[in-house]
Amino acid sequence: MTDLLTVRDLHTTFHTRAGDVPAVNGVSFTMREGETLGIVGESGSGKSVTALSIMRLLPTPPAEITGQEVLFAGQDLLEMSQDQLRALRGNKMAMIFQDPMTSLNPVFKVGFQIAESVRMHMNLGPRDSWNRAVEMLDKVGIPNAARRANDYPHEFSGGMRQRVMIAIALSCNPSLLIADEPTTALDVTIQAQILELMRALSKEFQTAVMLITHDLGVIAGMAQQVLVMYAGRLVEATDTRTLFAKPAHPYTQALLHSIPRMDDAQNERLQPITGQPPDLLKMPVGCSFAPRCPKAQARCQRETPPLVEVGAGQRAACFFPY
Amino acid sequence: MADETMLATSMTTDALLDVQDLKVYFPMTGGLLQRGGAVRAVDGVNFTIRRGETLGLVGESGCGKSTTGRAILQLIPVTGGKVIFNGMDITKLSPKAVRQKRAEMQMVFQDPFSSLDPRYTVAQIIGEPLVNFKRGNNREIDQRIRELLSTVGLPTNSLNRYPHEFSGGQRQRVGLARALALNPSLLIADEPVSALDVSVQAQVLNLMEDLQQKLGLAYLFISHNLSVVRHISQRVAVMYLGRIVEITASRQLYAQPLHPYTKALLSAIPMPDPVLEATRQRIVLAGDLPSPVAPPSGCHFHPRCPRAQALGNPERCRQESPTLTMATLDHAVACHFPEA
Amino acid sequence: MLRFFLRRLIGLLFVVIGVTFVTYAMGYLAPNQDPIAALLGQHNTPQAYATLKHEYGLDKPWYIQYGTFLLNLAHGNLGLSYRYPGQSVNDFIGPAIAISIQLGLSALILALVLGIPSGIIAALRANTWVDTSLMSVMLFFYAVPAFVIIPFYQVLIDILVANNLPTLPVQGWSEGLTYKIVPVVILALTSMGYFARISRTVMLEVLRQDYVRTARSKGLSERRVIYLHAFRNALLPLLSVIGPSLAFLVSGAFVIEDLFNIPGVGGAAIQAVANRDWPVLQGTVVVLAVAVVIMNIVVDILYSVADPRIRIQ
Amino acid sequence: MTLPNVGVSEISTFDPALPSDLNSAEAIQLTFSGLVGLDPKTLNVVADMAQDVPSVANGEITNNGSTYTFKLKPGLKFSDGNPVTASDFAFSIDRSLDPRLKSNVATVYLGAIKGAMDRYAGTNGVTSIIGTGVVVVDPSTLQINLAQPVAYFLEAMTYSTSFAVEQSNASFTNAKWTDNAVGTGPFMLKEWVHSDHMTFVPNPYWYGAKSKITQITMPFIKDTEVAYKSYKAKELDMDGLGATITSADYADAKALPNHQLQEGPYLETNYVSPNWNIAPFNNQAVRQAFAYATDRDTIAKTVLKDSVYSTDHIVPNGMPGYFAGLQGLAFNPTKAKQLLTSVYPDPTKVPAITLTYPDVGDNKAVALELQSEYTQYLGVTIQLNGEDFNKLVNDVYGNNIQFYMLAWIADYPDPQDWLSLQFTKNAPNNTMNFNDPNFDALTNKADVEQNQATRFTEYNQAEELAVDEVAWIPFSQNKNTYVVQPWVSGFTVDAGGLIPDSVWANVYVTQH
Amino acid sequence: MDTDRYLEPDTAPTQLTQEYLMEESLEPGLHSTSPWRDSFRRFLRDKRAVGALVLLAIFILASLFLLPIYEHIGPVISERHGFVHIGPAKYHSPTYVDNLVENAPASSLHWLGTNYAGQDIFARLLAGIQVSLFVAVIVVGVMDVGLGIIFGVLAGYYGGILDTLLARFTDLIFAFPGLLFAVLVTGLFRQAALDRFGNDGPLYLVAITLGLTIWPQMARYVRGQTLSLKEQQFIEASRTIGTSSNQIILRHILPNILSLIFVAATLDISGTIINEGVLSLIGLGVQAPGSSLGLMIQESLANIPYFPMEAILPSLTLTIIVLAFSFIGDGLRDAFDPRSKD
Repeated sequence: MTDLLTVRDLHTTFHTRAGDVPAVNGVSFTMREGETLGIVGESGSGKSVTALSIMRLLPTPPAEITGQEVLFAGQDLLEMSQDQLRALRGNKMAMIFQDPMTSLNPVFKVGFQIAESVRMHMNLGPRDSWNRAVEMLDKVGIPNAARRANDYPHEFSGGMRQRVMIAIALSCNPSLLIADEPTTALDVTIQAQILELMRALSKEFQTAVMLITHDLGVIAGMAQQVLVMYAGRLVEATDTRTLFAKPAHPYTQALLHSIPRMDDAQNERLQPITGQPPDLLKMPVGCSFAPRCPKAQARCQRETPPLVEVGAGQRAACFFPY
Repeated sequence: MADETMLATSMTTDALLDVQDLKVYFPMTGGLLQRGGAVRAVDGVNFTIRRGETLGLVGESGCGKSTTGRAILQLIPVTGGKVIFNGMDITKLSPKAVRQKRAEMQMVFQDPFSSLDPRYTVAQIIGEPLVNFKRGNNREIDQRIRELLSTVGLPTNSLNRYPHEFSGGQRQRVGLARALALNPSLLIADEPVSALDVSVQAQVLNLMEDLQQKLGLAYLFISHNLSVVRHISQRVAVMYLGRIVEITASRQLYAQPLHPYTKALLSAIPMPDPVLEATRQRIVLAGDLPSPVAPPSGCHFHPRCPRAQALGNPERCRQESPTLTMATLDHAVACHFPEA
Repeated sequence: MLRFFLRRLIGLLFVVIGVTFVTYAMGYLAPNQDPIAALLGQHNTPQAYATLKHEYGLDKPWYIQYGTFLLNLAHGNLGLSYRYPGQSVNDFIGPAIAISIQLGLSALILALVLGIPSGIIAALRANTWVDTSLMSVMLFFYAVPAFVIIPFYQVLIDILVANNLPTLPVQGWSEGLTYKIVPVVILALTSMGYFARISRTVMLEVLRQDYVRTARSKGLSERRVIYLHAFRNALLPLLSVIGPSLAFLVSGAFVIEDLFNIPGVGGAAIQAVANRDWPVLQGTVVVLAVAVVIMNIVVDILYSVADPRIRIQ
Repeated sequence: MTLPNVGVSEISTFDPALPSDLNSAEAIQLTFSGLVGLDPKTLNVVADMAQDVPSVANGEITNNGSTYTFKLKPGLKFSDGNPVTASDFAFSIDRSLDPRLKSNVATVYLGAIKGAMDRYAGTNGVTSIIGTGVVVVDPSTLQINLAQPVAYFLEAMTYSTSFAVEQSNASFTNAKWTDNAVGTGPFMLKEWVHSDHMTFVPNPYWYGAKSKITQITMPFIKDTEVAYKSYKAKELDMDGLGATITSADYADAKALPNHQLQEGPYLETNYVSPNWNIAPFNNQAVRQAFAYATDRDTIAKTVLKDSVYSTDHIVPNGMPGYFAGLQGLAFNPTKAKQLLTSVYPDPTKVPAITLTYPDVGDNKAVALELQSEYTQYLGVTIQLNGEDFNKLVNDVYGNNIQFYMLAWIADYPDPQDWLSLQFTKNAPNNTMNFNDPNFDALTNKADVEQNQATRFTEYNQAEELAVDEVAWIPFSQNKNTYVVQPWVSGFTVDAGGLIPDSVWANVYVTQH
Repeated sequence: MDTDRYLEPDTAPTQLTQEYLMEESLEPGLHSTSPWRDSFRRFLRDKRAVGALVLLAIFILASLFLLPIYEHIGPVISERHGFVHIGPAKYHSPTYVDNLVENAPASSLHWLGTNYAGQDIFARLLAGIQVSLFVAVIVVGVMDVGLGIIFGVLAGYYGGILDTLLARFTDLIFAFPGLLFAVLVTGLFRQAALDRFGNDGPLYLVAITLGLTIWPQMARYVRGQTLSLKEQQFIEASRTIGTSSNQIILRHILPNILSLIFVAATLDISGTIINEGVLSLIGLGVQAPGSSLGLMIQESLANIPYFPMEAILPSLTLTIIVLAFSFIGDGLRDAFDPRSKD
């Protein structure tokens, strides 16, 4: 497998009246073709901003995206003009979002919203692009696709809308699909359907998936590689089995222990992480997890630990891993 | 924790709360010329909660679990059935008497941001119930507020701060302190941690557990998160489209679910264990949750029910609404063909 | 659809009965409001007075008078003017309505055509100097009433006339296009400022929406994102403010019609109050109220066309 | 040419039987005409469609002044080419009185004709006065019989209620007939855009000298200032029909080059009137005190910048029967104060006084000046009340108003219109409740007196009584001010504010 | 598990309760800020709004305090109209008519000159501002806000018949085109008002009429806000802790919608001042010799070609006042709802 996406030292800063918010702070990773990469983190950890920065979908200003490079299929996205980017977006790299209720334009038919993308990137006529839209709807499991293509988003349930979003995203056979919390707004049984669908389709279309979620369970079931983010930084990056079997970073460890699990001994006391995630406006010097870290030492409060190899294929940003 | 004994003892005590055939219908009214049906949000719900016990109420969005919680507190008009609290049916009480009764059962809300009045300080928020029920003079109330703050683990310098200065987890603690102010015996917690970050959820869950122990509270813990419910509840009721489909001890439910819906629900939860996930057998339900305005006939679950499909879609599921019946001791299920 | 129209019809009926009854009651309750005496003036003789009073049916009890009015109204007949003997109110306000509609619609269109793009431009350049200066101008026009602008305009015209420079006409309406420019522009200013401000707010709100991000993530051109995806949605709240903004236009038209000597309904209504010409006033009130209600229905229909989530049923 | 009709947004009526206002009369005058008219300079009655003016001398007034005979000019035609005969006039006069028309002026001008009052009210079974009041002797001779002799009848006949309308054209029930009205005047209606303007073209069948004007456009302009601005912007060929140039514009108009401003007396007297029935004006000394305290010269010269004449007369200068030697109650603050203190030693004890004025044109400035004068010279407090003109008229005629400002414009050039119609005990205009039997006796006599000189003397005596006892406090007579663009020649307006038919023959417009 | 430590709740925090304490994120040194104070601080950042507020304050103070002072500034004129010793109290009164100085230019005697009737324009401007403010206070301050809050909150909170009545009444007022209702009422009852209350009568009438037409809109707005506030969980929370409906309205709903009402009211003031101007302009407002900005504009119209300043001064004053209220309204809205700005 070859590298599809290489991100090197990505920084995204929001310039607000209250001050500069370093939402993404030096993130580097690589994604291979066809692979599913999970990014996990709490709200405000910068996982969504990372994805939006790669797509360059953030309004600038207030956002400012800098970095060494973001190579996608050999091209540096950071160097591209908006026109070049537009040719890629929706075509070679597509994205689906958290809230299917608001992510579709309420005033256009879903068929139109799929066909629009197809028509633009695949140079198809109106009829062909519409047929492609119907085909995609059928593929994502919407019954009576030909008829439903003429319906408006509000006539679909949340799960169905997320299917439509997936249809839009996959309509041009992208090599990268970024899914930003695709199931957070859905009920558990619907979440299972959507995840199942994504698994099947990414296999069928040979699409690499960047799956952003706060749910470690979803990561465990979907991803081959995992990135753990905390306060804008990457704190751990490894393959999924290693992460759950042998987490290196104290944050990852704490996270795994703080959530109630279906498979643990029932009523075992949870081990919460003390304190709150840091305010990005007032980032502590040193390791940003240090104030909450049970293992923190003086050095952690002084220096920011770099993301380094701590084991085979396992990188962590901690002076005292494991 | 000595779970078994706890269950055994609580069974011998009287029920603190006994909900009998509770119905809440929302009329769909339009203008002068519109006729409306009714949304059967809660359609004949029965359960009991014993003193000091946590009953988990799980279900997907729109199944009526929050409505049930609110109906118990008489925050919304009850269409039918009884809510017997401490031996008294409170659905028949006057509004004034209901207000008095509410001192004994309190609620914790889902949204830590909208559940606190942004223009009130923490002291005013926590003090409001005390003032309402005239629990002492100013000094006593102030003393009690400080006590409550420490109970929920907030520093005393929070007193004169406003909600917007707190994080979600801290606000939930303020909400808890307010709910505890009147020393209630029942706390209805409506998705109390679902709006919180995962790393903070555990803090609030632990706090709730500690408070229960310390104050002998009973919880009705409403949530869509089965892991959380499993963790905190002694007994769990599963709701689907306004009805309870299964109710039993937590351990029993997760180990041996009888209702096909419960089974599907449990199998849909992703586990944070890649090895397990890779081998797990999943029941993926077909279709969407039907609308509570026009629920399916007979058993509400039958159009999506894998068991009904496996049995060749028996007529009975379509015709007859299954009642909640005891399958084993303390394990009730509403299914014509429960799985053994 | 039928139910929608039936419901709106009942609303319309209520409004018509309401406004006419209030108008009627006011005229009935107010002291010293004898239309016959006003009509006769210096030529008032007991004989003429009695004859006219009978002719206009004013010797009957009030409820008969009002009932007769409603009955005639049901046949589309607004009665006879007191002030203009022998003239039916229909004939009288017919041309006035045509002119007012012309004035109002021209101003509305101008206000929309200028206001909405300004708002969109400001939203796209939010918090830049373009936004600030454009919105300051729009706020000025929104806040400053026509009757304050007109004196400035007249001073300007006088300067132009004094220096033999070309000017636009200072009064009149039907002689030609040049006569219509200034009244329409001045009437449009307030609404233009309003639409610009609303458009900016709405556009900013829409641009924040997830579906706009979705559109961008599909690689659509920025123009398509803004003018198709965002604007189609911004149109909805804009449509819903057009109805109420008609009230603005009508009250603005009162002053404009008065000061530019435009024979529209605004002026007719003011004159009718002064003349105690109840039939004409009733007619004006009914026609204007019905116009406002109808415009609101039209807006509702447009809204349901523009927003697939709303269907008239 | 453009001839604006200023002060209204639409004329009240274009039916000759109906006009009660000058604005309507201006338009009617162009299209309709009668048997007799007025000389633009002297305001004497002259022949129009009649061959001559009836008089005792020419034998056309007989029966002690109760029978008038009119001989029509030969070959008269309506503007549609149909001939005009005596029966057309009989029809027109009878029609004006028809109750269906609801004319509120017909009885004022035609009430003296035998049977007219019954015809108007529909009483005593009178449904027509043709053959009784108006008799068609032959197609070119019309005889009118009066119920009793009245000396001002010919003047009244110059009013449009006796103008000719065509039987096949004029409707009794459909007011819209006037949209296509046919008349006998020098012009005929070409187009009427309601509430906007009227257009007239010369009547090809007009008996008199043809006008050189090929078209008259008559826009309705509500505001006098706007009209003047429009004139200055050269959008109008003239402005000020009906003396509508305001005092604010007067100085400007006076300074216009080429003597564009024409001025002369206008038959309109402005006055304030105290109500004799309401305190404090139930006392003659108080009324006189107010009259003496009225500084007319200041009003005319300072406040209104000479745009009016100061006057203490009731009958205006320029009227036949004007009383040049009248001794009015000229401004005398000392005497005023004396008179008031003779009744109210403490001026603050004077009952509350509200001066109601019509809030148009210069009236507010005058009201403010009067308020200031009465406050200064009499020490009384005056409350002002600016009203819509129509509303004030309604109030004055319908309710007793304590103290009001109004003006009177001649209906026809005879003192009867200024005295008998105003101040006799039951006169419709006696809204100030003037009450003097001597006055009634004098005017009753004069009204029927056939000798013009004797008549006028009697009226003069009556006028003096009304002034002395303070029926009105006249303060100004309007000027007949109007502006005409330099490129218009031969245009004049008479002292009554109308353009007599004969004027048009001389009007022409040069290139500009 | 050791549960003994919970037996004494007020003992010092144990190791386990440490996990609840988050003192470090509470910055103990800083004073806590109430939402009101936050908004105030944000308002102060809006230079345009603060400038408008200062300007408006100057106008208000000038109209209230400068007018009486102005009436004491100036020489005594020895002779006029045969009367001696006329002091500034007279010729600087906004109502004093002096036909000898009509349309006079600005001078040391009449700071901004005089109008067509020789009245002092500066004094009339100040009096006109007073009228505008009086109308604004009565209409918006008393009727708009007062009735709007009472009916809006009650209709929104309780719904039912009151809600229906409000909706119907609002429909009716909305259907009355533009100012027609105000024209109708003021036209018909002006005389009665003058008779009853003298010179100020028409002003009261205008104020009451405008108030009558404006409050239903405010009530509808307040109703909407109440309805959406009612959905907030803290209202429900208040009910669960036994707060009565009246107290919920007083303690939770009112304080939370007050800021929005503030903004709406500020913007309504502009509209009301304009409407008073329109009524004065068509002769239905303040009675001469009284003063109002609309009346001043109306009186100046005939004189525009000759004395344009007589029209420009009141127009400019009105423009400034109306704009100032608009700026303040915008500033308040941004201050109370920071998101609205962008």
